[in-house]
Amino acid sequence: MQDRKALTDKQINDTLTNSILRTPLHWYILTGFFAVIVLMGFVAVGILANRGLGMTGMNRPVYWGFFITNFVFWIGISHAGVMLSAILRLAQAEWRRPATRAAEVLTVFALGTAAMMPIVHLGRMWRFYWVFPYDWARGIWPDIRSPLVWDPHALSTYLIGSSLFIFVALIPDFAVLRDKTTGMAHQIYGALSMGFRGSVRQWRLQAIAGIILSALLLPVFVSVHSIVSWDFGMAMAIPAWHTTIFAPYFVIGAVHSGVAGVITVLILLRWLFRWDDFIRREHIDALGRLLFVVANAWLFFFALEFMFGLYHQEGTEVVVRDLWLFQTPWNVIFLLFIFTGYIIPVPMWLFRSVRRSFPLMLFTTILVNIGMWLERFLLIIPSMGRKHSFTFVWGDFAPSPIELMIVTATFALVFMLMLLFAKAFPLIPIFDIKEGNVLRDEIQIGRRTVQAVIREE
Amino acid sequence: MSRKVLMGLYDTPDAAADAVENLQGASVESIDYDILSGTPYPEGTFGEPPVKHKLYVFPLVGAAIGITLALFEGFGTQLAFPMVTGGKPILSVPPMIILCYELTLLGAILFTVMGIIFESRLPRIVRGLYDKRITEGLIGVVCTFDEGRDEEITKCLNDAGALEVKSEE
Amino acid sequence: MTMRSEWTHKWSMAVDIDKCTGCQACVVACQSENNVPLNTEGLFNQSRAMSWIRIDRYWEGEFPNVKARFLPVMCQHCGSAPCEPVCPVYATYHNDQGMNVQIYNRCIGTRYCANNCPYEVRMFNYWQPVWPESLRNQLNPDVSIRTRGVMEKCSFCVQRIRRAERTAIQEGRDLVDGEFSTACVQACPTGTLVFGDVNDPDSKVAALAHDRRQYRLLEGIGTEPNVIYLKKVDPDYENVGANEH
Amino acid sequence: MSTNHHHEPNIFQLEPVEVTRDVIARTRSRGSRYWGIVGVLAVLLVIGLIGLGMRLGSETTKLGYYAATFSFLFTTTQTAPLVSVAFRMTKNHWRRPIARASELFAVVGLFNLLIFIPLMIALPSTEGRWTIWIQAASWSPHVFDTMMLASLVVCGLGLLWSGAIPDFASLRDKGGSKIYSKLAMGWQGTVRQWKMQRVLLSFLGAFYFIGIIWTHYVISSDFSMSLVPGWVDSIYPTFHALSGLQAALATMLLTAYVLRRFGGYKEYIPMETFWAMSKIFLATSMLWFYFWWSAFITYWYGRQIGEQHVLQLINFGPYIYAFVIAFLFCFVFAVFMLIWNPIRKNPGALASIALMVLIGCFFDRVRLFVSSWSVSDLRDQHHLHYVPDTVLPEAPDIMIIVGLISGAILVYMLASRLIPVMSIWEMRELRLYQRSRMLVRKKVMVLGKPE
Repeated sequence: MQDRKALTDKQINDTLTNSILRTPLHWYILTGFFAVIVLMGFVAVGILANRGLGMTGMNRPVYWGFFITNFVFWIGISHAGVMLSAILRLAQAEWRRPATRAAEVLTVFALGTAAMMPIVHLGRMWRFYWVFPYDWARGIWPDIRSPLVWDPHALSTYLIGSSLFIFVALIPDFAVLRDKTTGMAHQIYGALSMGFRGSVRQWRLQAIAGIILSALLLPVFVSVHSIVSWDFGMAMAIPAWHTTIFAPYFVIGAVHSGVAGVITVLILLRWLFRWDDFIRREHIDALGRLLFVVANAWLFFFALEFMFGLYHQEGTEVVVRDLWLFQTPWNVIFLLFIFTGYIIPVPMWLFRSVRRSFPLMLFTTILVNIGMWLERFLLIIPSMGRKHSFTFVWGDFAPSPIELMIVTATFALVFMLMLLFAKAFPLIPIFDIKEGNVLRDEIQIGRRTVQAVIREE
Repeated sequence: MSRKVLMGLYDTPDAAADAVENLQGASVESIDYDILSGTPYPEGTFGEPPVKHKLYVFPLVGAAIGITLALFEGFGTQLAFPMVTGGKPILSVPPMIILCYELTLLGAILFTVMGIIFESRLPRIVRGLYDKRITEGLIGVVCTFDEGRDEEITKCLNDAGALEVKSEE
Repeated sequence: MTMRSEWTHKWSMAVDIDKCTGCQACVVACQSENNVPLNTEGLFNQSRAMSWIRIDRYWEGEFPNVKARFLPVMCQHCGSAPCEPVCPVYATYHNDQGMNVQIYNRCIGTRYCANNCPYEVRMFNYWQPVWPESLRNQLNPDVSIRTRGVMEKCSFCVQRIRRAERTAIQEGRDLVDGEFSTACVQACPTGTLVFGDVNDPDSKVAALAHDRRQYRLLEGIGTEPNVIYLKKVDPDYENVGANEH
Repeated sequence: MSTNHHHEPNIFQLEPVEVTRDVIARTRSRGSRYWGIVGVLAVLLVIGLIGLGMRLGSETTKLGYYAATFSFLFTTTQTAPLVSVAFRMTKNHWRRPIARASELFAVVGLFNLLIFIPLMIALPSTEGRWTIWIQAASWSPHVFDTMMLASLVVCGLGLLWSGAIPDFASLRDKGGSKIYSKLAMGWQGTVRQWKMQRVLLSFLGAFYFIGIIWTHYVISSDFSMSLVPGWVDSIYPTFHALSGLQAALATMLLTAYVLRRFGGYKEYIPMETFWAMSKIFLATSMLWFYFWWSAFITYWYGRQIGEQHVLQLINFGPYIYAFVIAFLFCFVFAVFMLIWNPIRKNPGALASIALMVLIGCFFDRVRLFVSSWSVSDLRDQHHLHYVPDTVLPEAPDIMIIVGLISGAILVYMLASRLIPVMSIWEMRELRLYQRSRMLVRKKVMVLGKPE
């Protein structure tokens, strides 16, 4: 039932470091390809900085456009990492082991990319640092009543926290690399591993560190997307935004798209680095089950958001719902979103055969993220075009090539960073896999052998 | 008197555990021996005493520092610029709660990480007795002892079936 | 700033819908007074045209007896303005004369204030403003030209207020109601717009503020606007003015 | 020498035969203390019903406490089976000792349904006010809410029954009354029967899960939110359900403690069960604040007139005391006690925290329901123009609160006389998957994880 084979520690080391020590050719091809797109993206940003936001499709009253949508989307993706590794670690779920680090790294890179979006989106992007609390040069502090000040605080907390989370878990793997490499690389990994040699005390603290940091990062993870959602929820002038459910709704949406993103990444890595023995069917099966639950929870919140939009029975919120359902092109986008985000993938996950098939999971999870991108677009954009009852100044939005270029580039950027990381560090936690092998066991019940796990508690 | 270090290398946990048992039999203090492995075994697998540490203190200290900074920022910035925005009170509490929340957790996380590095006695400039094969599955039992007990300790390590007993020079 | 009156000024404006003919004179006057960039056809197509005061035109009734309703809308200088607290850098705040002021140099262009303005009266400089050579000398030296990437909006012609205050202080007297007014008020041929100090008990605005026709835009959302609207008087219709909000 | 300073894995020791004999014996023999408590509760119930009778005539503004009590009972008792359902879905072994105890609360659902009917009749029509039943007829809340609650109760009973068939069979074979052979429906424990039972359990569980969430949704919005004009709080139903889950965990912690302490099920309910529950209990206590805050910050920031009044009404205005108690008990105290591992491993402490949370939950319901029922003029208002005064409980209200709550406990106790409160087959199954072995020098527990 479970296609796992016993591997020696040496084999594990060799396979899991082949992304670093025996980099396949297509790694270079892919990285180069993404690098080009990223470069084009930076050119686009340059044009934007040079010519001004007139280059975008934004207008009055739609003052926020693709950039903010993309910002929310990447924040969403960044929520998988901590969600998976922290919750599953606390829940002692064995199948988390190969997935955790890839997820956390995805978190960090997605978060960094997301953080660029609001900066690019600023009218004077070279002044972005004014939202941070410091007093030089201007003799003025930020107004902490603004959600746009809460945002940098939350984002930087999350970014720093999750980066350190990864670093701590990397120390033992640095040691492995130190022992496998020579010369320059040996020196660098040696310095990074800080002389780790796997003593009882060091391993014990690794274990505790995992638990404490998970417990500390979970509240941050919840708060970050809530605060992002309050960028919209606080705006009482836009009734469709000013609803109390936004915080948990955004969080659950983030988890939905994030976990899907992790599955996508894992399947791609498996294909890229031949990690078939580590990323196995039972892993994406378990992730698929989790995703099924998350997706339905998300649907519940979506339903609430939608129904309470109609609760007034009048006014601009209903206008926005009308836009979603009946006005082209919005209704097309809406259908696309609801089909790709829920109706097509989620019922498929009901079938074990689908959850255990890599191509199908790749397909469905990519669908989910298309859907969730569109969901953010629909939540944010039309509401601005249909503000209060001054129909005279209602408006619409169409993206410009520059915006499309930058949004595309963010995707390339995240993939490129993931690949670069894989070149330098193991994307699957080596010591975690080894620990899994130690804790794995089997028990006989009559004629049947049941997979079992050793509990330390 | 000076102290010497020996390390026995074993290919199975049981052998390593035997070595530890021998050392304990030879009344070697638990601070004088250590087990090096490439895999985190559950605490007490080799019959070693549980690790004592003060890691739980660090996050609390960090949290305290974080919330202090947050309160400072919250009160400070609002009182430094007593400007009315949106008819909200000059000293608005809810935003301060959000800042406190974030900075408290940030402080806690930073200090936890420092605590982990400190408590696991890192960074080690001199790594001491070690073998590259440990990350490939071998288990090392390191023992520090006073001058003159060499053969006794070597015996303890060898009886457990050490593949090799290394000393540092 | 020394204040010789026993009350602090609270600048306010009254808009009598009944008198408005939708002639757009106020719009043009504001444009030239406040160095608002020219609205070319292209800008209109991008729907990025800027006017600190605009005249909404709503059609009422069915053809043939259809009526055009004109509603001049400028910044309402709200008492509790949604646009203010969302600015991360204090680029807009409420000053002690009841005005909602915009500080261009502080603005970093998050455009959150514009999103959170229910009246849609905040303008964003998507492009660097340019004027044809012939108009270079027409620009008002009292008003700074906004660079691209910052918000701007109706300032109640604050430069005129300050000038009037300075002269009053030099001549050692109080400000007299109607001794100065904003560009739009000056240009309004029908006297739709009235500007003044509502805290001054015998000012025209103070009187209109208690007129039985008076109402505020979107009163329900509690922004406490500082601009008073006076209902249309229309024999054909009951409760006129309801369509504006 | 080494293992003695690491704590031993405690593994369920009893032989299958002993389990059956022991549990059945405990179910049948009840001491005088049990009957004494039952008697007291019965009296209190009667008093409560009298109070209810006194209340029925009076106008809606006086029914707040009755509504609050119903909501509290619905929240605590009817959400309790969720604990068993949820952790059966996630295949957690620690749930087995309390699975039956939590499903048994489905019986209390019948009681809730009965006391719900007069409330439903008293609910004002939706004419001229906003509800979730946007364009539907004015009687829609009454009919649909009753239907949902009824179907939830039926589903819960089904869940209880299907979870207890094997035990009914053992009771039947141990010479129990005829009723057990009826309930067991000729169960023989064939492979097919076990498979079917597992499927049935998972289906009913899923239905119950969805059902309880949507019932929370309609109850919370129809019986409190839509009574206040201009209160549009899209997170409120979720808050209601979430605090329901918190209260359910509290209920189960308390029940587990009582069973362990007084029911003589000490060796059945291990520390792991308490510990595992306490972690989720902590999470829900944090989420309590999170959901409350999401609503609060939006209204506080929006500053619209209606919003400010609602904020006053349910939080800081006439019911500030109830709010403060709820806030402290359900969030502040709960969280700052539960973050400590020693407390989370001490059943006594957990039980007292659970009790505290339940009290907090009751005051939470008071601040939400009494306040909303005290708003009198609903018709055609789109904003709450004023904040009504505090409605203090009068004699009948006290009688209702005490009586109905003790009624619920009474029903549970009587049910536990008929149906074993400890699931025999789950405990027997647990023995299959728990093994103890040596890992080198450490005694460890091996847990079977069947796919």
